[in-house]
Amino acid sequence: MAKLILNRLSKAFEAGGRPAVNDVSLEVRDGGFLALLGPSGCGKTTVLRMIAGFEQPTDGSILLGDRVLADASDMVAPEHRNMAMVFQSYALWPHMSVADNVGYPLKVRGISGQKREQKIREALNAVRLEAYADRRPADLSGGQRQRVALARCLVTEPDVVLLDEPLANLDRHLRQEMEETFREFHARSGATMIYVTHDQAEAMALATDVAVMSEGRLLQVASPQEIYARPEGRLVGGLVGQGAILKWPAALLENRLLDWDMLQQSLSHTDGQDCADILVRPQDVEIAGEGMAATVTSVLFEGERYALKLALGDEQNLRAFSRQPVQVGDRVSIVIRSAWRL
Amino acid sequence: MAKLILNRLSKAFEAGGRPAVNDVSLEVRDGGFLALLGPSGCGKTTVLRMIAGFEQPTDGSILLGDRVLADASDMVAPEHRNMAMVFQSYALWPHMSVADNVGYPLKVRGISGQKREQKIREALNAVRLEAYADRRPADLSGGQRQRVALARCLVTEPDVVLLDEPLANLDRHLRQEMEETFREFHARSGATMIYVTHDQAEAMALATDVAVMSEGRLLQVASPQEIYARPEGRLVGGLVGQGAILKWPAALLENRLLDWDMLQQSLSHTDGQDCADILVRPQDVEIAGEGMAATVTSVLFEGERYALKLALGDEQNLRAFSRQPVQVGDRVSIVIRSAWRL
Amino acid sequence: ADLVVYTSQPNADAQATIDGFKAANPGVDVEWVRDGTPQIMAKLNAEIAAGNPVADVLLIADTVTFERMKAAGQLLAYKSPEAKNFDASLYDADGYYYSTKLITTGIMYNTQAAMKPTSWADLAKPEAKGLVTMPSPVASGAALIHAQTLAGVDGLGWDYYKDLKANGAVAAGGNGGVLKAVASGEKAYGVVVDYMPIREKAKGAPVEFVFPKEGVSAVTEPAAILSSTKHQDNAKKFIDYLLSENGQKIAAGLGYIPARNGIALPAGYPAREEIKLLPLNAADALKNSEKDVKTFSDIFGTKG
Amino acid sequence: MTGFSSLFDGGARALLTDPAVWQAVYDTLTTSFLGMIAAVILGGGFALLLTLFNVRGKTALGFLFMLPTMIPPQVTALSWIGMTGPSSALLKAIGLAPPLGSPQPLYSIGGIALLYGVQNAPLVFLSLRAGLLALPRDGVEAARLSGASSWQVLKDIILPLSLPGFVAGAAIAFVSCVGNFGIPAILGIPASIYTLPTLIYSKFAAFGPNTFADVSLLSGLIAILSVIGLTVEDRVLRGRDYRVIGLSGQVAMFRLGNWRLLGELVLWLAIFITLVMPLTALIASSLAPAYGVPLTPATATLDAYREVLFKQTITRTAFFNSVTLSLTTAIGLLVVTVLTGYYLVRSKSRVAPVVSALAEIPYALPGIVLAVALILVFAAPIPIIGISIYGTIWIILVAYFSSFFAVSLKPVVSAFRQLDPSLEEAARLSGAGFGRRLIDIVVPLVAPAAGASVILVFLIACNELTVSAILWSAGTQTLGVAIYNLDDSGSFNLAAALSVLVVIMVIAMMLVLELMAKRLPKGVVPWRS
Ligand SMILES: Nc1ncnc2c1ncn2[C@@H]1O[C@H](COP(=O)(O)OP(=O)(O)OP(=O)(O)O)[C@@H](O)[C@H]1O
Ligand SMILES: Nc1ncnc2c1ncn2[C@@H]1O[C@H](COP(=O)(O)OP(=O)(O)OP(=O)(O)O)[C@@H](O)[C@H]1O
Ligand SMILES: [Fe+3]
Ligand SMILES: [Mg+2]
Ligand SMILES: [Mg+2]
Repeated sequence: MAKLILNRLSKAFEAGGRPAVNDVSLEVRDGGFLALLGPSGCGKTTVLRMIAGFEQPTDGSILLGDRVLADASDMVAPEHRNMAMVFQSYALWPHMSVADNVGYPLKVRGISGQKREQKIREALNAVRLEAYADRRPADLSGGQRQRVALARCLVTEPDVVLLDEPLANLDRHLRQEMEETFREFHARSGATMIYVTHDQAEAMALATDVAVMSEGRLLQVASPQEIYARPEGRLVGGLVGQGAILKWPAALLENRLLDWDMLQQSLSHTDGQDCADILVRPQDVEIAGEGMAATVTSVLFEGERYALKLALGDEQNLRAFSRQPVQVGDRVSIVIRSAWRL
Repeated sequence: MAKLILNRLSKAFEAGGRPAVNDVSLEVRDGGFLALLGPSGCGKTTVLRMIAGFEQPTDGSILLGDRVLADASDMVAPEHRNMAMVFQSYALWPHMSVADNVGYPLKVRGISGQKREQKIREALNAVRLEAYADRRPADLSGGQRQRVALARCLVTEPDVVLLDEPLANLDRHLRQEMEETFREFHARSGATMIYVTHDQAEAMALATDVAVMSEGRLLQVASPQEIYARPEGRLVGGLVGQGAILKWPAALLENRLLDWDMLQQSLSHTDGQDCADILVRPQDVEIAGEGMAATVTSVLFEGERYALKLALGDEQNLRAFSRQPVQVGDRVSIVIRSAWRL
Repeated sequence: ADLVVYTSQPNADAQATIDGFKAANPGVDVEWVRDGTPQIMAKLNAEIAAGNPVADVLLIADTVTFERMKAAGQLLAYKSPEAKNFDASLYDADGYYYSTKLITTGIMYNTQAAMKPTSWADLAKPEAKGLVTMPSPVASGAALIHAQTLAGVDGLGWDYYKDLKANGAVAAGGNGGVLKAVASGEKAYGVVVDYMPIREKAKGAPVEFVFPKEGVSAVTEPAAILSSTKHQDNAKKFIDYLLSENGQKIAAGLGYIPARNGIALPAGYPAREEIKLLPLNAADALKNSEKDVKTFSDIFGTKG
Repeated sequence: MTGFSSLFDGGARALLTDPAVWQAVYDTLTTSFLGMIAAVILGGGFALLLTLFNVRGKTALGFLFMLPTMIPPQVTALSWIGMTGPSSALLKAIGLAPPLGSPQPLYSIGGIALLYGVQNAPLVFLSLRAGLLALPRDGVEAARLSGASSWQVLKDIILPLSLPGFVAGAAIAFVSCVGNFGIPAILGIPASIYTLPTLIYSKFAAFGPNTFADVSLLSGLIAILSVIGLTVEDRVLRGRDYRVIGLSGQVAMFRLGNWRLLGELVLWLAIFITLVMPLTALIASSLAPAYGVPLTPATATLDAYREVLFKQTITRTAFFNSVTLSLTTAIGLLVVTVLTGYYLVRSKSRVAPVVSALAEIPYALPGIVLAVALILVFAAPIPIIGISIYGTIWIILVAYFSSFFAVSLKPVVSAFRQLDPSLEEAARLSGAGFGRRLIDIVVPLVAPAAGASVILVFLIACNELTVSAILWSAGTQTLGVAIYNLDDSGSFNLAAALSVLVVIMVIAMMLVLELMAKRLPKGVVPWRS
């Protein structure tokens, strides 16, 4: 197998319209696991569809190794790409039973009999649907359908696996199991995987690389740790993690990674001029005896803890966690343990 | 408006088959906001569909106030129930534009002209789709479709709003905005809301009551705080929060809420007999200098922190968080700050 | 096949004719195609236009068509030895076609009808108002000949048709339709070819057929050989057979008036001498046929 | 079709200034349009009630509803005339029979349209039903929850979404009304109402030097009419999206409540009028010794059956020919139409609409014209291979293929329009090439439409008259020809007996299909729910 390369890829659905994907260049190394993050409608599915061969790029090209899969004029048919995909809409075949849906890619590859049965069973086992092999997709629950789509995707040995929000309709436990399955599959098959998700924790936990898109453009590609710790620009900073972005006097902010001392110093040197954007993640906001004053504007119970919204004196907002219940309107003192200059 | 009562509700899709919903009794108070949690395939959608009037219960009844909406023999037609629903599959009408999809419930109610335009615009604003009013659903991204479904659901003033995983395909930011929208809508309209989700944080943050189902049965209904803090039984304990369930010597466990002292004492009184199930949530597991020995068996980066799986000496598993990177295979000492006897 | 016959005889009759021929000429493999005259002609003309007519022998309703074909050089002249037994008016002097039987057109009525018509004029009487139906010349060869014949009779003529129209008569479809309309009682009186009501009456249908006192028109269902035939010998044998005593007896047996002299008429018919045939000039009829169809159509509001 | 160009020469001016021609165009349009409306009401009503509502006895109703197509149109027309005329046993029984010779109400534009409707209703039924089965259930449910009454759901959601099927059905109905000969021949001519096909027929009857030119001109008019119809269809469907999003495969069911009994009554009444009445008339005439003889136990006879079954060798030939021809056409065309339909819907080429319009024209042309054109093309041996198919069964097959292409194509195209493209994409990514995909995914997904297409073509071809009437020769008679010839030559009872046998055969074949239903893809067998 080989590297998957997107080379200045663009796609506009209407000629002259705003492109859904705009000049995206990206390399996914052989056997890499790329998570694609971005707000709804930013072009993630469109990228996957171009990789799979369902949409022709209006510009740029897609390469697998040195084989050109698609460019604006030509395209390898999807059936010759040896890829697999979980569709956002599942795309199950209503006229086939669950087992037949899952077994279809095998059937097409001429695998039959015992071996096929075996593989289907394994795939259904992996998604916990052994008992549903003979059902029709229409008689399944939403999550069960999604799992059938998963099983179908993982039943063969594709070079590239495209996953479009494959776990969106599963509960947390299944999700964790499925993540485990992906990880195993990835390790075993060595396939290149591209994973679209809205769940950042999922993306971070699974991927070797994370790519962040917005409005059709690629903003940053990096390892999960890197992108979390060192996001580039407001957009990525705002997208990754639940951080709040504050305007902060820039005078003394020399480092990018800032601690409370630096922040405080900078604050005291306000000369009203330059402001920098700093990203403050809620887990770095500590409600402490001393520190800055803030007012609690909303409190949401999240089970493990309460998620707070805090208003600073200058109308800026901040998020924080608290394990103890707090009341809206409470005035608290906070310390920002760590922040990142964008 | 009035209380929504499910009275020993059952539904079997095949006569004699395993019921998808089994003897569920539940009251949702007028203007309540109930979150329905449960693993994939446990019957959540089926409950919603019965409330909406798409499926006839095989047993039991559904009442809104003293009006019987459905029982095994009779049924009020969905169009006479004044409810609204976001379908798991969105159920958009492909032949209508986004605006027409959203405006249809208004049209049916005979609202037209200026007022309708106005309402459609507001609803589309709320889901951030103003710019897409004239598109066809087929030309939207997955998350955009889901938002159209949301807008359509909230455009009228229904008595009961049924939401079937309405935010599954949205990114975190939109999700938070939408949650906000739900909260406002709920406060403003006073509608009774039933919300199916897999995201517990979402459920906890939004709902006044949480109901947990498993395999068609209702396990527990309580306020979010209550159900998080005091889950009943292994099933609910396992479902709510990411806790691990441990077998622990029961000798000295008198309270249900346990702290480290009690746990330790109990441990030292092992007489090999009685064991109790205790629920330990990861945030209550502290990696400390002293405490029990454990081995790290897996580490997942989640952005904010690392999620660890720990193996105790006796083959039991535990989850914990760590803000610092840890290596698989590390041996650590842990303290369980708090646990709950199931 | 050794011989292909296109005919507009009814199925059973055509089958009987062919069977008789085969019995007389064993070993000749005959194929035959049966359809209404217009369809047969459409088919044949298309074949001719395409340069490959399949038929060898044509056996269809009227001389007029054959006159036209003769003029177009589509027929083969053949002097049959059997011709001497036929009235000279019943075959073409040059041997291009031979009449095989007489099919007269007269009046049928439903036995429930109040008036029993005896003459063509009766159909224009008030008693028959709205109760008369007749075939249209555009759908039936016999009907055209009939109209042209009556048009030439003193005291009838086209005025007679105008009277009929004024009396609410309709002209539509072929003879089969007229038979059904009268037998079912939808109409009381019909202008129709003889053998149909006579046969149906024999089977018990509530109908009667009369030969009006002014006389009847007749078509003669001639047979002819196509000039393009590839089976000349067999075709000639077929013509001979049709005209032979044997062949004519079979026609009589089927309920038709045989054309050959000296053969007894089938049951249900009056003696041959009592049937008064109205005269018709075939050449004129051919020349005027399109004009006459138009005249008829204008009167009855039929198109074509 | 190359033969047609040769047909166009001269005489056009004379014909086009003939008011009779324009009157015929007008009458063709009005009867066809009204006939289409009637077919849509009848067939559409059945399709809606049987697929979406909880009426009982759906299988039986669906089964019986298919049968009227199998009764030759002339028979239907005659039995209706009989039923409403002076000799009507029914009317006599209730003392309402009109007196001898009273005007027949069916001899009118309305009568023709009514029978067109009855004859073509199953076309609409099958086509619409396939569309309805592709509807996603949740779309309907969402509308109901929005507060829409059943009527509003029907109007706003179901009909627009199944519009391709609906319009396809209406279009076939319209086009087949335009090209119908049997009904206006029997009902129109007595009232001096001429449609283009009957006009053409009469041109052939008075065969003259100008006939071919005239006929081709009239055929051109028919082609124009049907192309206009198709353009309207295209307009209606253009620019809309019918692709079902998400999972279809379950049909939403409406409850009729108190209306159910009424609905069922109406359905059975319709079956009674469209099937039982003409069929009874048919059986009665097959048992009667002669036309017009009152049928009593004493006069009833099975002679006609004896004659048809044992004496007439043509019967067996005709059955064999028609069944093989119809099956070959229906199944062969399915292969062609699936490919064409796929191309038409998926291709963005501008040629596509042209292809679809071309496909439609042969169906609208009266059989006689098509047949003559084929003779002109095929009477001489085919150039390169040197074989002549004229006079063989193959030319009829060719004629059937071109004539029924549209019937077969329409339902399939409309089903393709509704298909969620991602289903096929998923198959492609599974590695399935075009043929594979077609067989495994696409065809099963459009199964109801494919089934409708096969059954429609079979039913129509089995009874086909005008094309084979000109093209048949010895040994290649078809059932339609056999029945027509028997009828035309005055052997009404034989014709009726043969028709009854055909209906019995069709019922038998439908029963076989019913037995095989479990092994066929869901929705193929149209009367099963
Ligand atoms: N039409 C049907 N026929 C038969 N079984 C069905 C049908 N619909 C759902 N089921 C079964 O009923 C059970 C409950 O389904 P339901 O859709 O209510 O689950 P759910 O809780 O909504 O799950 P999910 O979270 O995956 O959407 C499932 O096991 C499903 O397979
Ligand atoms: N067929 C189409 N025609 C026109 N525009 C389209 C079409 N499909 C998608 N778009 C637009 O292109 C943009 C990108 O869509 P895409 O489906 O790639 O988004 P996405 O990142 O997958 O979003 P989501 O997370 O909501 O699924 C969206 O604004 C969408 O409205
Ligand atoms: Fe004739
Ligand atoms: Mg997407
Ligand atoms: Mg569900």
